[in-house]
Amino acid sequence: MNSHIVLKVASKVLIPLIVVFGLYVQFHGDFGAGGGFQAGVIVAVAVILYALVFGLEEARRAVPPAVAKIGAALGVVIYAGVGIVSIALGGNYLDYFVIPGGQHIGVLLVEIGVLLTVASVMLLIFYAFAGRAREIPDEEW
Amino acid sequence: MTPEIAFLPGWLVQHAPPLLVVTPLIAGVIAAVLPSARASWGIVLAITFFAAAMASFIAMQVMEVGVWSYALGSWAPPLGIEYRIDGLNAGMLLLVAVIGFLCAIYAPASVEAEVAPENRSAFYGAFLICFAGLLGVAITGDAFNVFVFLEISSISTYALVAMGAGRDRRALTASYNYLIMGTIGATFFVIGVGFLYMATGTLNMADIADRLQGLEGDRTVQAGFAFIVVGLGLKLAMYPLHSWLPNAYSYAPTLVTAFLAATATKVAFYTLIRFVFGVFDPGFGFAGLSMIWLIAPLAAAGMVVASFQAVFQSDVRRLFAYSSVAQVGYMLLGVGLGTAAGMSASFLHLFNHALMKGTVFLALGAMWLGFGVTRITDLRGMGRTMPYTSAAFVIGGLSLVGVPGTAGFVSKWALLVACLDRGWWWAVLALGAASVLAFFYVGRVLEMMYLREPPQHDGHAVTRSPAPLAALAPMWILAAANLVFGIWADIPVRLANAAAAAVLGSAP
Amino acid sequence: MTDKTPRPAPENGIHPLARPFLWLDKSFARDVISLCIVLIAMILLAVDFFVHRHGETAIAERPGFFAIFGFISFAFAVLMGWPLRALLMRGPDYYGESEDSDA
Amino acid sequence: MPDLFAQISPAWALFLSGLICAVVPVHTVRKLVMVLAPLAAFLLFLAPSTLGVAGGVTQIAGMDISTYRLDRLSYPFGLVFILAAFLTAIFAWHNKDRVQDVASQFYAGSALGAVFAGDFLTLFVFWEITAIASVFLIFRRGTTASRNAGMRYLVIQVLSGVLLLAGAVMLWAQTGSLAFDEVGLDAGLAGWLVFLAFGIKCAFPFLHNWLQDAYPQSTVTGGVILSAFTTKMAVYALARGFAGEEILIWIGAIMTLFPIFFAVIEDDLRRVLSYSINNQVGFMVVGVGVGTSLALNGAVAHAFADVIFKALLFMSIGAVLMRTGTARVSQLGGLFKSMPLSAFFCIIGAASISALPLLSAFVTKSMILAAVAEEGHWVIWLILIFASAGVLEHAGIKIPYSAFFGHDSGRRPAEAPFNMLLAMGLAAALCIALAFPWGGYQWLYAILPYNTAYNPYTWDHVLTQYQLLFGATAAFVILRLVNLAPHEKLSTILDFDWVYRKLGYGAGVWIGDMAGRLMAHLGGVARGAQARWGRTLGEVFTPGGAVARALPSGTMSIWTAILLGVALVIAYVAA
Repeated sequence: MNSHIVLKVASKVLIPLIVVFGLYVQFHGDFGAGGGFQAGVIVAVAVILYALVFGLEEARRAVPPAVAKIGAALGVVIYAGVGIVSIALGGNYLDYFVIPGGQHIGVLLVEIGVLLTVASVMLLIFYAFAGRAREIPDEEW
Repeated sequence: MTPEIAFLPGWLVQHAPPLLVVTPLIAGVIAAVLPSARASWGIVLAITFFAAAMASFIAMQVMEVGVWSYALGSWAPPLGIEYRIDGLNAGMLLLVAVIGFLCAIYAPASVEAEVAPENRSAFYGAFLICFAGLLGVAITGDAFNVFVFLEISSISTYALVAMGAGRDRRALTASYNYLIMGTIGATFFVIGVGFLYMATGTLNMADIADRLQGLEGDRTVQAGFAFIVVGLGLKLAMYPLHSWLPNAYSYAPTLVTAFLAATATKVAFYTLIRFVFGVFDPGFGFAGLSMIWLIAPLAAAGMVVASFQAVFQSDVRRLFAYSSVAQVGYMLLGVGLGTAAGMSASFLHLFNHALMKGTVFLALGAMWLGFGVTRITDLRGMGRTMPYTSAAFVIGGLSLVGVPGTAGFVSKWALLVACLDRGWWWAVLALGAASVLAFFYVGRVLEMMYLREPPQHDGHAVTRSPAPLAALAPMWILAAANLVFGIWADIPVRLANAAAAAVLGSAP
Repeated sequence: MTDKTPRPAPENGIHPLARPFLWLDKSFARDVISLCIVLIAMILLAVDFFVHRHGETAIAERPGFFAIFGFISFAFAVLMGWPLRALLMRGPDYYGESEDSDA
Repeated sequence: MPDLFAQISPAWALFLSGLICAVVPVHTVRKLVMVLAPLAAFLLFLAPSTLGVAGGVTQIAGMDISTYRLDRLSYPFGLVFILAAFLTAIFAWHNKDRVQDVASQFYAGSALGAVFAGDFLTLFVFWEITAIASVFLIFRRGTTASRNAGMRYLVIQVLSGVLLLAGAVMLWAQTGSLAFDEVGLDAGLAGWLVFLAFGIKCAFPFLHNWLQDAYPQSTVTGGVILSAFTTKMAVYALARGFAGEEILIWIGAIMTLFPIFFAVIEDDLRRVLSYSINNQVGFMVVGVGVGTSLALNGAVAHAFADVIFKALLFMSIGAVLMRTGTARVSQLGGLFKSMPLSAFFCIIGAASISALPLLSAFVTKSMILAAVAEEGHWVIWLILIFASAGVLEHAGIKIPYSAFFGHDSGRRPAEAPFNMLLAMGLAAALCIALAFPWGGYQWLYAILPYNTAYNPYTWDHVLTQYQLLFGATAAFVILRLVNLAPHEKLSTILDFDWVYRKLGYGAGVWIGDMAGRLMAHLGGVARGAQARWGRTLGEVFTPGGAVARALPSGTMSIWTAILLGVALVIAYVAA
């Protein structure tokens, strides 16, 4: 384990930054390049990097697959829920203008849903594939 | 608003189109993460019932009032995404929703026998998502949205098929093969849509149709047409692009087979009709020629060759999978005719085929549940050991052959008349040949079921063991529909004529 | 199947109603009957030459036509049996399908 | 209310009883229903006050359907079918097989329905039901031979239905009407297809073998039921659609002729009777072909009489088969000692079919002969006279003589059960009643399609008939005396079915073999080279076969690309 000390330190610094960058992309999506999909991938990358450096078990403990599953479902529910809410508020489906706070809030909520789902699904796929390979012993690094 | 649905709350009626798609979608993801499979099934049952009810309301409304356009996010079409329901897809929505509900009734029996316990919630989730995707394809008026929903349904279908691995490991390769082929199809389709966007600058199908007028000679449009037809051809198992289908149908869980056979290819077929007749114009030189030289000959070839293959199968679900390929040929033939009568006949056959294949596959599913048999020779004496299931199967089979008094006859007759109108004798011949072959492959199974003694087991004949009610009820509803629509053909014929009127502006 | 079991009849198998007719089995009786038939046929033939009857076709009005034609036809049909037998008759198992019950 | 009943085809009464039989496990109740159903049908049959009503008219998917047309042509056929259903129900009283009960009710019902069908679609439906229902009467004998014969029978019968449908569709395309009326061969291919469909059920020469193949393999009661309906239904259809079609005269004449020679050497009595069906139907076909009102009257009347006396003959031989287990000449003889009543009824039937004066065929067949002579077809007339003598040979003498008299086989089976005797007695009484000179034949003539002034009982007609019959019998006696008559023996007689049962099979094998060798020579295509046709087909299409093998995705992608290319080329060409 000690052999990767540099990697570990560097990634511990990087991972929060990656997540923050993800959030930046997420919120920037409202008025520039970016959006929930890209942000979701970036956030997932943060966790994947963690898994690569600290091991799959660690990552699974940090973000359990069950949580990721629920996240994936939750994202869809948020997205579709916004649509339902807009119906409840008297607009058409996904009519942002009737949501309090207007279009910004509506789009933001939807994008958060996308982020959640994309990040979770990326992770789930990674877990699924990574779980199949044997652990690489230290000597082979 | 028609008086029949006046008792519903106004918001439900007004927002029925998106709710029809979104509720199964939300419920699907929720069902997927629930810890209890029973609870998931409860959701599935409730939601599919809700969807069936909504679809009937929508269909009634459309029949009474006419086209129903719903602008998502209040963005007026053609800018925003539009859900657009007319005579063509009202029937499709009804079909998918009702079949979905019937399959949901049957689901627990199949799932508990065939799907690994840890996968069951996920199975129900995938089922609902697939259901939502199919409804979405049918309901949307936006070409790209069609692609999205097509993929939603397809991807969940791959998962559903793969879950057959609990029973037979070959489900995994079947699913993988299906995935590859389905993805190629989807890619072709989206490329075609891209071409259309390039040529017209819009994704709204009605709008594309308007703007295509006068662009007949445009190479981009022509390429778009070619890609869309071939892409959808893959999805709907047009001969010879069908090879994913037999494996997928034979190794998927029995529930999935019944559901897919009755809905998935039908929805893809609906999309083909929508594009060929609704977006493009059969009057376009290239479209008309493609129908005569590409679709119709392949349809005829599919009818005959796939029927032949069906005759020689030893696995009974595979047999009926090939029969499905042949039946798709019938429908494509109707499209290939390019006339209103042909389209109407083809739509009618789509509807009726869903009924008969639903019956047949549900019955075969019940037989598998009862005895774990899939080979034709294993069905010996089934008429005695599972009398009700076999009787339903007989009705479905006869309908498939096209015996008068069953739904199959009505649509085959309509197709025959449409061919005669056009003077296509070769098509009539192919129809006849395929029907005779159908008589043989169905007859082979019936002979096994009724004229052979039940197999011996430890020196005793296998005892009677009727299927559970949850399997019998949906099977018999479909079987009864086969008979009812064979005699009172009014409702489906009206739907089909409305469909023809919706895309061609004239009923046959 | 149920309807194939032979059942022995009572009283040596002779049905009471058949008793008055058992003489039919005697060869003498048979010869007499045969003779009578031939005789009747010849009388009928003879009658034809003494009455004038109406016929449907020209040939039918010839005296004795029906009796002679009937005789010839029948004889021809039966005698044709010989060559046809040689030509068409095969063993009972020719098609290899058993007529015994296997159910 | 009477108006309502006048709309319901009597066929439904039989179908209903069939459904009841399907669910009722109690034997007596079932039999009661089967006997009562024809009576109910008869009441329905009497309900319409005028002839020619097209009842049960509906529209299905834009087509006019009429299930109950009762006119002067369908009237006698309907009546005799109801009668036949009644007689056979009595005859089958002892039979405990529920499948046969259901099948026979459906079979009789569909034959009745076909006769009353006013349009081709209805006709087709009932046409096919007769095929499918009747085959169970063959299957239920339960032998390998019966199963195979049943399958062959089914294929041919269904083929007939398919041809009928095809012809009907084409007629519809030509005329826009589905009504089942005069068709005629002038209607081109459509007419010929319908003609062929009728011809199969009518057992035209070379299309006839299903009859001799399947009927002798049927069950005891099944044979009786089968003999009554299918062929007569086809005669009705011919009379309706192709009356006066010249070619039918020749077809009919050949039909009367060739079965005689086969029947002479045939060993199986039920097969003899099947040939005799062929022969009698030939007379009717000639009548239809001549097409004058006298000829059609004769054809219809003969069909009426034939249903009854043929059923009677099948019943008596059926009784023999049931009691002895065989119907082969070589194993029978002398049965009159223990089955005198059956023998008596058999003689009545045999004399009827031979047209002995005072028995039914005498008053019916003579009409056809008179009509043929009237139209000047004297060659045909000679053939028919010859055939009449031939009938005497195989049906009139051979059947009663070889089964009940002749060489004593030593068998002493019990007399037939009461219900069989009752059915035979009723049929025999009808044979006599129909030809009764004072009111009997007049009643029969009154229900025929045309009014007729024909009188069969002229003294010269009776005289000539006796001359013919006794002349022929004299030949029988003399040939027996000089021992020139060939004896029957346990055997198989080849007929046209040999072509598909042996030759076709052999040819298939041979061609497959030759093709295989050729292939081996040409390219050394090793596997499958020796395969027969069937196996080759199988190898192409079975799961592991060339066409049906699950193609790898790569191949499929290539197909996709090819199709895309084709589509693009088409678009290019079109522009």
